[in-house]
Amino acid sequence: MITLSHYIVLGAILFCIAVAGVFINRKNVIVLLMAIELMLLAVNTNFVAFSRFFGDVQGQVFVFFILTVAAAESAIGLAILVLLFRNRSTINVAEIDSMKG
Amino acid sequence: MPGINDILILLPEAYLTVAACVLLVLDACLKAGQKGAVHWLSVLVLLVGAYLVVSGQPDGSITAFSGMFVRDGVAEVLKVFSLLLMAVIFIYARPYLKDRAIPFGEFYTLSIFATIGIMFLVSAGSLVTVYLGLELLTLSSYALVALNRDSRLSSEAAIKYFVLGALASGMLLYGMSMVYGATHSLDLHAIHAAIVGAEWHTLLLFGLVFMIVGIGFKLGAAPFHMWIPDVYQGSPTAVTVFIGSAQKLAAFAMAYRLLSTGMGDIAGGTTGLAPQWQLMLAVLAVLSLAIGNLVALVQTNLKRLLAYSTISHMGYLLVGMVNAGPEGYSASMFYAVSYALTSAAAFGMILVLSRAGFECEEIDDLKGLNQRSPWFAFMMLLVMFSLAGVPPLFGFFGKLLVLKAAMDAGFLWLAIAGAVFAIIGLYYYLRVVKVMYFDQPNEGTDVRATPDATSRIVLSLNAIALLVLGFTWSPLFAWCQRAFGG
Amino acid sequence: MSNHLLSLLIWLPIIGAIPVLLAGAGRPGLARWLALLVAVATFAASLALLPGYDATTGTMQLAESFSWIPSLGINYSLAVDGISVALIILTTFTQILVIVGAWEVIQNKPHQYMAAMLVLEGCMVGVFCATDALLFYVFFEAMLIPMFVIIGIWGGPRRVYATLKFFIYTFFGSIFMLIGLIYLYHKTGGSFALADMAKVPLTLTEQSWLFFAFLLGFAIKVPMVPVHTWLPDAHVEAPTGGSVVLAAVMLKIGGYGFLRFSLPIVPDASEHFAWLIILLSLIAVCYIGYVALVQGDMKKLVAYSSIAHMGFVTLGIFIAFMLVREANNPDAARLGMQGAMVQMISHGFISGAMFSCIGVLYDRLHSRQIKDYGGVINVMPVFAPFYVLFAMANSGLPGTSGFVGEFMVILASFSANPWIALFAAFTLIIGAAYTLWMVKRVLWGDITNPHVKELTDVNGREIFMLSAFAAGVLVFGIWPEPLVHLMDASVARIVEQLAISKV
Amino acid sequence: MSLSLSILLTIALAPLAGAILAGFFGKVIGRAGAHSATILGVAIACGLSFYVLYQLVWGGAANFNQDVYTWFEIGRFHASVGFMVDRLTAMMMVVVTFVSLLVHLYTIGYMADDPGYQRFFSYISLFTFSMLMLVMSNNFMQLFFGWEAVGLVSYLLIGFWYKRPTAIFANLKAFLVNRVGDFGFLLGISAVLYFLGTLDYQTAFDHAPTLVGKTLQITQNHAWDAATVIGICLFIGAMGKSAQVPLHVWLPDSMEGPTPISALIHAATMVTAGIFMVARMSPIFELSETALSFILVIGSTTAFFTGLIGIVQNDIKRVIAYSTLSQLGYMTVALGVSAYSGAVFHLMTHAFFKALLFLGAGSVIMGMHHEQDMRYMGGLRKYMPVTWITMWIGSLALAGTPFFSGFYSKDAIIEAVGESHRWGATYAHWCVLGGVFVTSLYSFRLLYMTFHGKERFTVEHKAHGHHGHDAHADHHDDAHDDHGHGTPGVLEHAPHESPWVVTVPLVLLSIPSILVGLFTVKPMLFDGWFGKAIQVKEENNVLGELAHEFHGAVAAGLHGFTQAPFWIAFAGFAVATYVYLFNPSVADKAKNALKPVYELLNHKYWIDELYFAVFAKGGVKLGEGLSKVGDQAIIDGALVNGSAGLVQRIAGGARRLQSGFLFHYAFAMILGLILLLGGYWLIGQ
Repeated sequence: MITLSHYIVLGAILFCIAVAGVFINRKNVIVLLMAIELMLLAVNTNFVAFSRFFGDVQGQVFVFFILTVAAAESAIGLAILVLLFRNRSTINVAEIDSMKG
Repeated sequence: MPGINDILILLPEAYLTVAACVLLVLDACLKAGQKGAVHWLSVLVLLVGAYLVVSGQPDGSITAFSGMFVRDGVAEVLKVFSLLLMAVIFIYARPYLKDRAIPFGEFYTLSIFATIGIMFLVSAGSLVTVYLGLELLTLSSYALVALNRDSRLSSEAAIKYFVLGALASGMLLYGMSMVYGATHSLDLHAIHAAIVGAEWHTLLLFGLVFMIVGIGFKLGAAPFHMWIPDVYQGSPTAVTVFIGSAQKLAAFAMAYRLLSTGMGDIAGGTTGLAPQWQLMLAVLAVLSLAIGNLVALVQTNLKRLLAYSTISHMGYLLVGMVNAGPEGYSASMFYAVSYALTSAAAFGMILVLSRAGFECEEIDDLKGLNQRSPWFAFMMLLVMFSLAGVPPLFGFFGKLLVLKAAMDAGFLWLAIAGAVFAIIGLYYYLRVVKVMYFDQPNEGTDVRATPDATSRIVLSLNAIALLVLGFTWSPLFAWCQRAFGG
Repeated sequence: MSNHLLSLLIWLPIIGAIPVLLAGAGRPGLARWLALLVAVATFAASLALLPGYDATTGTMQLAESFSWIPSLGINYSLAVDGISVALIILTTFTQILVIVGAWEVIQNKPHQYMAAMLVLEGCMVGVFCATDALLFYVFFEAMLIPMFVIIGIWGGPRRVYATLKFFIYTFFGSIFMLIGLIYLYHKTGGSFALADMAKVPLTLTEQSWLFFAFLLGFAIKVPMVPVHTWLPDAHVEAPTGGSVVLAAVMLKIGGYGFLRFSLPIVPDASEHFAWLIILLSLIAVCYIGYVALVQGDMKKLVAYSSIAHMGFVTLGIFIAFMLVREANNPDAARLGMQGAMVQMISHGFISGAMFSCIGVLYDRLHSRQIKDYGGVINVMPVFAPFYVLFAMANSGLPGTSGFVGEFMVILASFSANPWIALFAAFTLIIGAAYTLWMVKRVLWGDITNPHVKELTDVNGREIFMLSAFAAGVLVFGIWPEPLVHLMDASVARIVEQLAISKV
Repeated sequence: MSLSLSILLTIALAPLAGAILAGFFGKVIGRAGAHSATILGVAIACGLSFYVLYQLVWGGAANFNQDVYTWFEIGRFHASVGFMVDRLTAMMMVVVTFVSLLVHLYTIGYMADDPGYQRFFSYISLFTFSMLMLVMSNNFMQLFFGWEAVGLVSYLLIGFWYKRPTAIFANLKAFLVNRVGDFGFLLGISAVLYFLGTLDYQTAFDHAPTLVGKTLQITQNHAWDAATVIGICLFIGAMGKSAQVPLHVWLPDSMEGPTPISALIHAATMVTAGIFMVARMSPIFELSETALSFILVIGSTTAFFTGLIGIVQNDIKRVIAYSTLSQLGYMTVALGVSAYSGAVFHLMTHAFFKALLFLGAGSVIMGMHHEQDMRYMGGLRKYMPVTWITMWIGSLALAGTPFFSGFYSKDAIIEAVGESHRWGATYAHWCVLGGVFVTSLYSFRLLYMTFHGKERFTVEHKAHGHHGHDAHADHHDDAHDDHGHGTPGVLEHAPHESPWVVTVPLVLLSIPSILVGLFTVKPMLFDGWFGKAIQVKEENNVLGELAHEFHGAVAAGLHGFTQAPFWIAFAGFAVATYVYLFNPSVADKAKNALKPVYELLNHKYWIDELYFAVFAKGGVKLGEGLSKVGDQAIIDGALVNGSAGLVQRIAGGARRLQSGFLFHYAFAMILGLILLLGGYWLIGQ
């Protein structure tokens, strides 16, 4: 029998993976974008799970919004990525440090 | 069932959305020579928007779309000021954009969309509205930061801003999901009610923490401040001024809505989680004051310097928030407004002093400004002393109020920390004045104000306002107090 | 008009600064004359205080007040008592001489210099008549800005270090005072009015904290040992006018602050820590005296002597507690405090005059080093007598105003404790030593430095300036009664308040 | 008929007016104008002073005591400027103005060609004013004013020739040493105010008896008698002004000033202010045996040991200076045995003959073209007879020859000491007796070395001839050094008698030097002439004792020949005559025989060296130490700039956190998140 807590834990695990992906990865910006997507998915899992178990629809509505925004977000993200590559011909995270201090 | 009067309630937003689209199309149709018109149009659009906000303002607060959209005093104040600020910013930006051939249309439309985001954020009545407003704002900002297509710094700033911003909003959402899980509701008032009733709830507190991370990021409070210096420095100054001023109003609104409306405040015994978030904000405040003021000491780039000063100022804003009562909110809002005005002038100065092929970004570029153009040196002097919080300038009274608010809530140690860091902060503001007044001009560069008359006049007015408001801030503060029913 | 006299005194110079500024670098002559006009007008207006103020009662008078920030109960409220009147007139008087003194000396952007001076004047007058703590604080801080600029632009080689040190030092002191004021604001239930603050009861612990908050603010301004080190640097680097205002008026604000804040608001803590202040004051007299002795830079020497003389001000103020509460000798307390007040005024004249004299020399030889001079009297026979007179006044010669205050304070402190009087009286020796040794090395003797030969004697403008100072020094030295009478009733009131405990 | 305020004001202000005229308008009114203005002023003062004295003594006028104006009024404390004139005051006024007048006259000749002519007249008139304010005062505040004012003028006059390093060293020294005295004096005044609650003489004296039994807690377990504290503190002031050991060091150096000043200020008037003050305060001093013993010991020490130094001096002015010190010692001794009127009496006689001696010396110096060293004089009597005679008169008076004024005053003092049983009286008695020998020794030594014996100078007529004493015009840079001209003992012109403006004062002064004692000794010493001005307790009244065996001045004079002091003085005379007139070689033999003693005296007991090393050098060292360590190192270095530097370093470190790497930024956010979670977790538990 799968209880709410299973979903919560799943969400938590996904979230942690995503976060880890953001600060452990030092190679490629695209991985960051994926990590962010994953994070949003973790959130969605939570919302869906909650709204399912409370029998309350608001959560699922919110999920739709999140999905939409996520799409726009990754669009912009990729656009910036392209720009970045054009200007510096690299998308290696470890090389993007011309501003510091 | 949403009806026509729901639309009427958010008339300003609706109007702006339409106007933005129109401008977008118009810009596409106009020939290169005529694009100047877009500038004036968009300024006009914003002013009309501000008028709509004030004119349609109900006394007390009304909601639309079953409480998702709130229109109250807080929303009014913040909207009016963000719209006016945007208008000012547009005027500052014009010569800058012209000189660098940055496309007008995109800048104006994106900025206006961002403004709409701010407006939704400030009148958010539910977690959904908060999130949507926030994203509308941030997504536009990402694009704006990257607007200067051929600049390495600009794109680096954009990617940093984007990744961290996304991370932050992810955390915010995660927090929201937990709050939703704990309270079964997305409506802030409902959440509030639920919390006040509820007993100790781990999920809720996790949610609170995650949301505070989101808020902290938006404010740029340490340790969620890392993006600020790089983004301020990297993005085109015309955009920096927007991020540095108007967005702070939005950030304050977000904090207020989520924490006070949502998580409960001290006023009227409905404490809720107030004690918890008070303490967390206090910690963030001290960290921000420390990091901001200390690192600013060793900056040589003016934009970075102002970035760190922003961090410290957000610290002061939080010092006020810690009060967790109407008095504190009004103080913080007053502070946010005063800071937004001041930093608009500060960045405006950089814009006005820069020109094609010369970014007046390094502090040393200001050397001997008093010999070159005494007037603007004096204006900058006003700005710096206002930032430093030296009376009789506007900035001082903001500090006074937040410190007072913190002491009301019994956070004397916080007030003292604020005082101590004010002393440290003083030094780098004075350094700028010193460079302008006491140093001899560099031989190579000669700093001249842009010929563009409008921006010169508006900048002067903006700076002088800091002095005048120092004596006449009473009505403004009263307005802030009214907004919180004080 | 008369009921807005104080506002006039504050805003006339500040508003007057605008046309001066607008006169622009192009028309320095116009700027100078405008500035002089404004300064003289302000002085004339300040004289109207004398008939307007009734010295017999010593109450706060000529009050004007309107609600500034109604929602916070902050008022723009002004009033003066005898002490304020004396200090205000000192301020306006000094300002004229400063502007005259800067006349053709300041060549770089004279309009900005004059404007800054006028703004400074307005702020200082504001401090002396504010009866609302926040208003006081605003003026108290605002005056730093023009002074910062004055030292920074027209100062000497190390001006940047000096002016930053000056600003941050002072700001450091006052910010804690602000915290204290906010705390009191709550205690009074939402009022910054000094009168209310004086009424509110406070425990000794609260008072002690507040006392040190105030102490930090005012001790730095006075300045007292050990927070005095900004003063020599500021003085040395500041232009002559800056030094004159700094020494003649700004330092007094510290002493004035003690009277307006520490004494009435935290009397018990003040009594409790009076020994500390007295100790520091005596250290100022002796320790600083020796430090002054070995200074090679005339301005530094006079700066240190200012610290030593201000020691008498703090001594006279805080000796009162021992006299009122322990020796139960209120008249002696009045004597001591009156001495402190007279000392403030007279030090205004004397230090102003000394710095003007040094300025006169500096304008000619562009050196403040004592060793560069010697035998000046041979070439400046008109200047020399002034210099000797002010030096004598500085070493407290009877017949000059410098004697009166110290005399009173020493008399009073003997009644409190002979040892205090003993150390205080040491100034007779050390004060004469450092001042006259400087006179010996600068004025007397044969000319050794060839440049000294080229020195030209003082011109009419300088003679006017120095004579005005000399008049002040002599008149109050020979007949202090008018000055004493002007302040006596007010001092008496303060002393009466001291007797009343707040715990 | 009583005294009117207007008269007294005129007396005080006339010299001031003269001073102002000569000082500020010297250029306008010229030399003649300057000296006529000042002399007129002083003459008026002098004439009126005589009138006042006449009124008080014969005119039966009541004592005058009235305020002129209020200086300050605070609560019950009140200070004012006013005059108190009784016989004591009147006598002082006469002495001051009379001597001052003669010195003014004398100056016309002495300073004839000095460029600072007007300035000089202005100074000495100003001095007269200050001195009058001092003696006429009716309260302590004004007394202190006059006290320091005369100090100021003395400072200005000692440094009159401001180009001479020695002069400007001497005037600084004089002022500072006096300040040490004033330091005590001011404390004394404070004590008076504390114990008696007033600064007014009359009130203070009326309440003086209340001092008895009052004490001052100096330390925890030690309380001092009030009268003693007041007395000693006030007397410290007198020690400064009247150059008593150990504060005597300034007076010999003050000889750097022009000779008229030495006569007026440093012999006749200012230095006696201390004596006058103590006499004036007799009602207070009478209350403290301790204080009086203190005075007695100090005075007798000064009287004898400073006199000794006079024997080995070769500078004619310095010999007289040391003699002045020693005579001041005598007066102090008199005060110490409560013979106040004796002190004041000696003060008066001394004023005349010492002024005479100084002016005479000045005349000699002029005649010798500013040669002051007696070793290059000798045999001058045929060049300058008037000076010679008058100097003899002065010296005889000084040595205490019967019937001369000095005899009466000094004899009275010696006998009074003999009568007294106060602690230290015996020591004092020996000192004063020894002093008599010393006095006559150096007096006659001076006379012989100067006027008698063979000439020890040569006259070479230089080509460039400026005539006579207009030497000081061109030479005034160096001409006033102790050895005026390049080679010592070589003059450009033969010595010559001084002009009448110089000799007339000498003659006028020699008259009272001879006669004044004869006529005034009885009333002043024994008939209570001073009335209430001087109050002596019955048991202390030594003069009262003497009065019994006093049978008129002439008798006393004759009696004097049979007394010890006369023979001691005669011994001194004999020794001097043998050594310095007949057998000068003995002097050098004695010098070598008594090498250590000679060195000791020649170096003035090394006191100057000691003071300079300890106070001057030591003070500067201390100051440097405090300045370097205290201000620069600790406060500024460590605290102020130290903390600033610390902040800077921290900032430098904090800046490194901003590494520029995305993942660090993200990591920071995560850390923040964890921090908050952990923080709240702790609160949760």
